[in-house]
Amino acid sequence: MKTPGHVLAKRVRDIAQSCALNARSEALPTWCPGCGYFGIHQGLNKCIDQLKLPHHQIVVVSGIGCAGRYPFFSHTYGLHTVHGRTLPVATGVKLANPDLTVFAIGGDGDGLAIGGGHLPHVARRDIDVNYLLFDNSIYGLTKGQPSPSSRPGTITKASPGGTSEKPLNATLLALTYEASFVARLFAGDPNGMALALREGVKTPGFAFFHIYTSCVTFDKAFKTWSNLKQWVHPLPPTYDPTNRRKAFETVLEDNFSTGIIYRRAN
Amino acid sequence: MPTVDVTVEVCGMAGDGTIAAGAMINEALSRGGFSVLGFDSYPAEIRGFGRCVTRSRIGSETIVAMGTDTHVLISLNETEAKSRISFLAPRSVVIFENNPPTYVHHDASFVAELPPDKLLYGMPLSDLAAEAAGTPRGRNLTALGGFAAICGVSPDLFISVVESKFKTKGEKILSSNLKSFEAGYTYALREFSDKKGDAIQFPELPHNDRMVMLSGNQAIGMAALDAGLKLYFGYPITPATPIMEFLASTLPKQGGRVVQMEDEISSIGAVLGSFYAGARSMTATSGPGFSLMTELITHGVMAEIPAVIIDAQRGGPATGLPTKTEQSDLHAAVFGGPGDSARIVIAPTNVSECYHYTIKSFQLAEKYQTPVIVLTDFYLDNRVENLVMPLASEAETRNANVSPTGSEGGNYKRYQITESGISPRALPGMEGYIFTATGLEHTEKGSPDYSPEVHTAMSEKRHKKIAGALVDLPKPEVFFVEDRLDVGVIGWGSTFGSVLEAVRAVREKGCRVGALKITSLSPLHASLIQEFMERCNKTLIPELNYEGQLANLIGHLHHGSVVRLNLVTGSPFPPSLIIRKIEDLIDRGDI
Amino acid sequence: MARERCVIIGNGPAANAAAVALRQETSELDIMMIGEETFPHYRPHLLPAYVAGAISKEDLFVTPPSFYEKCNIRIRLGQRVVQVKLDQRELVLSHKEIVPFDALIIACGGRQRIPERLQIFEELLLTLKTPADAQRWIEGLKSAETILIVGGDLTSLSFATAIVSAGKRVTFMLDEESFWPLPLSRDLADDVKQRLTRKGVEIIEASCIKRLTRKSEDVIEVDTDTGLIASNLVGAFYGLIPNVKFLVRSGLDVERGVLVDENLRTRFDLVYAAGDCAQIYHPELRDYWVSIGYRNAMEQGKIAAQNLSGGMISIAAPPASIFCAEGVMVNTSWWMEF
Amino acid sequence: MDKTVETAAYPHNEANAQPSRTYYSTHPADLHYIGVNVPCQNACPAFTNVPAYIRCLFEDRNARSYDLNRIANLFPGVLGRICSRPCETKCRHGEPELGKSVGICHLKRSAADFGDTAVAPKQPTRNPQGKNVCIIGAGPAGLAAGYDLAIAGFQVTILEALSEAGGMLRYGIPEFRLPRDVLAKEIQWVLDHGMTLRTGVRVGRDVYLDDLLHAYDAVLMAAGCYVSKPLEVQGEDLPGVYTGLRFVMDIASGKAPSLGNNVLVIGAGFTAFDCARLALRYGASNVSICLRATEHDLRVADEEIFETKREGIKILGLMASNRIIGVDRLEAVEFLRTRPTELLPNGKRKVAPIQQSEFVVPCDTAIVAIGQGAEPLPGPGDKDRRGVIRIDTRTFRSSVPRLYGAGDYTTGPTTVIEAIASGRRAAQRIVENLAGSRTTQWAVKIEDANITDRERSWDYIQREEMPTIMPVQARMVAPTNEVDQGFSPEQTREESKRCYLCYLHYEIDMARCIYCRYCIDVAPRDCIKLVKSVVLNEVGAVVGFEETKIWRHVNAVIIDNARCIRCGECVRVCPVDCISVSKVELVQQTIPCGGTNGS
Repeated sequence: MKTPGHVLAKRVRDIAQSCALNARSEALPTWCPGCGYFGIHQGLNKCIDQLKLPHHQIVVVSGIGCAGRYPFFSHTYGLHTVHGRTLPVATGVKLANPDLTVFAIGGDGDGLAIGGGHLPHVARRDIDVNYLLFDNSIYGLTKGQPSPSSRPGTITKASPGGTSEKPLNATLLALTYEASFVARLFAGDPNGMALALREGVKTPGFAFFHIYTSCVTFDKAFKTWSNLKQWVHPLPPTYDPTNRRKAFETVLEDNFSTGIIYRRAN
Repeated sequence: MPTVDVTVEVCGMAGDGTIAAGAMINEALSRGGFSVLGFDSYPAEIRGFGRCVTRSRIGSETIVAMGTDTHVLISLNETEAKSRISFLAPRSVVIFENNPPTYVHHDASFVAELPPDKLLYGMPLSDLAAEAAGTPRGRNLTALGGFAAICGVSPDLFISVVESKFKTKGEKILSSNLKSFEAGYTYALREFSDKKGDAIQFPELPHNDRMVMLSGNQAIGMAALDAGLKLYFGYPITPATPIMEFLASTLPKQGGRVVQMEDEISSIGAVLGSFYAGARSMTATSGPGFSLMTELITHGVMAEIPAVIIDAQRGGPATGLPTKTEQSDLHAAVFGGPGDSARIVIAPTNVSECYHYTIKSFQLAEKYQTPVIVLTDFYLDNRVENLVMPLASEAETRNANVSPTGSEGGNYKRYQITESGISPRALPGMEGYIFTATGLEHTEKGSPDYSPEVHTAMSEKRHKKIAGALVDLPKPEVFFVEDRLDVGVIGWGSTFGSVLEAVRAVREKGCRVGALKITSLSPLHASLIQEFMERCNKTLIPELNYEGQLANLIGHLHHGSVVRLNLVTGSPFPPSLIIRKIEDLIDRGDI
Repeated sequence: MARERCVIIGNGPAANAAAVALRQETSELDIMMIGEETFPHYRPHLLPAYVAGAISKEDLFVTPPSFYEKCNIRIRLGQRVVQVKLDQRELVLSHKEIVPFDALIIACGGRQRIPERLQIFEELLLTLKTPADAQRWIEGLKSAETILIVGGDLTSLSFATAIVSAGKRVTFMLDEESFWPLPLSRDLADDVKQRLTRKGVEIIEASCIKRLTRKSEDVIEVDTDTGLIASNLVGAFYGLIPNVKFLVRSGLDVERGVLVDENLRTRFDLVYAAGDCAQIYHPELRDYWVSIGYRNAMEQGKIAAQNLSGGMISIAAPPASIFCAEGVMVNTSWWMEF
Repeated sequence: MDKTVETAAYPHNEANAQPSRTYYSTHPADLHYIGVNVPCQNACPAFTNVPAYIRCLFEDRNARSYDLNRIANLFPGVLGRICSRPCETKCRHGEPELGKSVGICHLKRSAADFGDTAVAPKQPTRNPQGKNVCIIGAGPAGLAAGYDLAIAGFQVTILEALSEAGGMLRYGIPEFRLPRDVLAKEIQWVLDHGMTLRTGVRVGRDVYLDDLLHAYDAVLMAAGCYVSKPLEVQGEDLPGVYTGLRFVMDIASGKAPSLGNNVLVIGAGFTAFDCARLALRYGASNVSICLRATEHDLRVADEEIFETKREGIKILGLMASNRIIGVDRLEAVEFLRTRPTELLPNGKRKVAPIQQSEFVVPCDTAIVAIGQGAEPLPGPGDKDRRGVIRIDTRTFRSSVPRLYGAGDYTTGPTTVIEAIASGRRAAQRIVENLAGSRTTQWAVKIEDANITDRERSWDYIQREEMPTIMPVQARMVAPTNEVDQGFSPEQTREESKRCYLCYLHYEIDMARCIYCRYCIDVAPRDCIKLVKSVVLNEVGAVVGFEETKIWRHVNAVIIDNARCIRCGECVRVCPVDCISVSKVELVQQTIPCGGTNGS
């Protein structure tokens, strides 16, 4: 019920007391206001909170790009690496200390372009790393160039005539590479994201989270908030994520269904 | 007791058992109490066509280098052996197949080309082996039998080597090999009794079972094991692959894991990741792979994450000469990568140092929280030396992490600026020390900061830290200390053995020469090097590269006296060239 | 310990005199001047001569920018103070910057006054207070032949004579608001009339202006109770009023100007007002007066600075130059200067 | 074949599509919310729902706009001209960085000008109670009280001493500010609710209070303040010295005074300004208003000060009258200079006369308009030193049972809107006491609202100026000419756009918020905050926020409705649609017969 006054106050107080979001660092994120990454941040924080993971047992490994800044805003151990190398580094961290919960974080440029070669191998090795691919189809930190997931015809300063390349479908890739857990999520839905993240973290082996998000600064045409909100929709409740064949069908037919696409049946 | 210094070569085609034969010679003579240094060369195409040559230098006194001349050539393939003729010393022994399956035109005949002074020992190797063991595949052992008989090596040495080598492969194979060896030994003893005494004879020395033959790569692998390595990440590349292979078979036994990664970038990435998380890990590569690693190495520098990287140098640039030796990655190791990225680079000069410096590199990496690069080269990696089984002391393997003490509360500064530049490093899982390691310039607490003040202070911190590591790094070692030298020769890496041998030889002629061994290439003990150079009228720096990369590094320390001697033949530095150069310098009288 | 900061609001004669005097007193003080105009310190009384072309623009300016550097005085021009928070001892500038101060001298001067009844015609009227105003006059005079001057302060007198000598036809309308803040007495009117006529200015009398209308691109018609007057330009010279609106809710006593005592102190510690914006209560007069004019302002600026530095100097009140206007005594040095 | 794009909207969008709901709350925290966040409505003594009526004007629902006004203040046409506008000083648009307050009062007049004023009187909310109430005084307080009592089912009789109803509205406010037809119409509407008005009946002369107390179940004193305060200086009774009230009432009754050229008005209130402007209209040529403090301390609206000056009246400050000089007739006034001293918490400036600073201002007429007091009455009850019955301003009761008081009579001179509010509140107390239960209560009505259609550019519209008769000389042609001409429909629409509609409440749903700060980025001012905790007062209302710049301490992103200018930018950019808008209004709820008697 929306009421001002005491009801509002009570709600704020409840949130303050729940300390729900302690997995944040002290520094205010430097992402542009409105950035979808905030939603992912919120989702991951909720997941950490709900799973009651001790913060010092978490390592967030990130690459370069706006997503690379993630560890600075997270009250966890962080390792901000070089461009594209998130997964190998995360592999090292996880193998070195299997007690740690490792999140690898990178954007679509980091994970599909320069670092695209690592994805199949980490999936193949089935390292128990949780990889969050922030897919906004644009290079944000370098001020707006097309990325491997940009749709054809993307016009940027680096592609004034529009791109001609086909976009990569990260979910499909992960599915093809036989990741143990594949989810497709939406940055605007932190609660749904937290749910899927929880499941992914609990699943042993490589978990891949393909997260649609928006760059409010450099993408005014494609993955805008309003478009994403229109496009994105949850998988039907009857969907069986353990059926890999069905998962392929779903992903091939529908680019925007969200939820747990595939999980290896135990 | 007569001294002996003999170089034995086995030459054959891939598949002839050449390498195995060479290894057995090394092992046998090592057990026989000799100092052995072996070095093989083989083609990049592992099972394809191509020449294999093993060289073993065997001496009654310590061998520090591979010589130029060959005294005994055991040919398992005459077409290939032709190329070795020019290396043969006067009156050297040539053992060869004298009943090959096909006829050879004289244009192509090995024997036809042998100079007349050579002592020829033709043997029907294939026939002997087939007769003794039912298969000609043991003909390399038959040849070894011949070698033992001709050069007066006790067959028991070879028999014990064969036994230890083949005992795991079953009685049948062992006896087949022993029979092949014995057939050759008996044949030679019988057939060449009339020439007895012509050939070089090995004296009988006290046997030494404590000695083992180790290659540089094996030493590195063993060092890593002894250092408590937990994870190895690598990508196949000549000449570093043997390290991975060695560890793949040994590391799991002590609870570790070898992961063959998808490339060198991921290898170093994973190494940084596991060091970040507190586990000792390592990768080994060669020039092409090393160049891929440079970005992440500098990330280790910036983020102050330890790492141990073996760069086994080979001929370059690019793919270059994958199976040839060269010392041309020095600049890349010391300087390679973006920015002012000071790091520690050490280069062992022999197999023993390979072991000890690799172990040391883990401590250095941990203590100074920076990548440590161990520079070896094809020659050092693959050469075998006999040495007492190295054993690391407890002090050498001790964990050198500088951990934060006490509870800093929420105020832990991962990159705290300290007197030494070393900041206490927390590991994930430690409560109360959460931080983010980053390759961005950062404040003491690790937040990104590009301000001039911070970058200046942090650059200074990192460089000060590396400079401070000098105290823990092996000092340059002076050989033949004298107040004044006509020529001082400075060597590094695998070349230093050649330097030492050359200096030793020239000194025997009464010249005032000395040698300096540099093993710490970054940071440099500049004052010690300078002091040495000042005592020399001329400083000679022989290196296996074109540019004179060490000379570039230290040349400025003493103007005007540095003479470079560069060689890019892909082979180890022959001491003879150095001797000639020293003598030239002295003869020219401009000293 | 941080150096004490003195902020001077204004960049006119009082402000500049105060800054210089302060600097002479001590080098241990950070002095910052904040002026709303973008012009460096100039002589407003020379503006008529400048408009008439008698002097060059450079002659208007008193001090070069290097002067402030030399004196270690920080000068900020084109920046407006919108609020003074005396409790926090902070100023708020229009761009929302907060400037702390330990001591404050308010010397923000006056601005051209337009009577309330003429304010809706403001865009048809030219004034002459700043070099920017002067520039508008110079532009206008290029094509104008006839100029009507309404109101009438001392600037207008020198201005009228200056442009007459530049060959323009000048009509001077004396109305009831003329010579504000002085009441237009018969004697004063006659005196002015005589002086102006002698110099070639035509005088008309009317009690008030009803309306101004732009008839064409260059003709403005003035509807007065005694008839219509058409002219190319209309200049409004109704004197200056202290520029103190921004201080009204600050806690300072503000009436016409900032109320200060004879030492130029306000009721707040280390806060002074000087120059055209100060309304001084003088115990000898037992009354308030505001002071208008370049020399007075300089004098007051200096005194404020000296008192701020520990002095106890009272402002002298030369009775001869004090007039009563709308219940306030006015001390005009410019009247003497004319 | 491409099914992907046409799929259903993401579920959280449905949050805004929920059916509209309405809640009423009487929780003190919610009432506090109104106080802080709808400053105009809260500032209005009668709690006029300002945003709502301005919004109606924008939507061209003028009749509703008028009605919304009349519900609260009964006299929109009157107040739209002469209200003291406490709302405008609180209007958020008038905060320093935001420009000028909305012309709330002018818009009220527009509601009266364009709305349908001929609304039928309301029916009583209860059956006749069989009880009667007598109200003494047909001024704003008396009429307002009568209205509420009549609605509540009482028999109401109003006694008026003067010849017509309206009190100060008719006799104290000059016609050039308030045309008599407007006044008459609105008074008539109130009277049409079934009251008996008896004019020319003065209590204490024609009837006696004791008798009234016998005849009626309750008596309400709403006789206003008609006794002028004296200056208490020498010479005050000389011919040529008027009291402000006398002067104004004389003119209102058609007696034109002779003034001479030079008139001094002594006083600082509305009456002083009315007197000065009337003096100018009745022949004076040189009129000055003399203030003890300064122009800046005046409580009179800036617009009125400006109009006054524009008409040529001088405003002189820092002078206190010391003596009135003249032999048979006033010749001059002697003043002392004053010095401002402390600033009182209520914003008034205290001044102290400076001894021996006398100066003399010659004049032909002096009008002393420094205030009025209530008239002493013979009769029972506790009285003050002047003989005026004491009334508790909270309970509206006197020491005499069934004798109540309201309006200026109880408080001293205030404003029309305060008198109306006072009358209505007193009526509620009477109803409560006579009927045993309240008929109405104030409640906060909260309902879902659609996003505002306000455009950000509207925030930059300049305040519309009230068109007046120009040139100034034309105003003087007939002294009764209304100076303010009223807004045109276009001006009304433009000005109505300026209202921020503070009755809209913007709230971020923290459960869905992703803390992306987009809203903060587009916010026009620091109205959205990163908050660690909220500060609550004893009733649980939000009274402050503990802001933080430390990310892990940011528990919520909160819209500070007290800073919010309702521009809607945050709602438009919110990526996850977690900002909702609800409409929050203070409304008077009718309690059905036998309803709750709670708070």
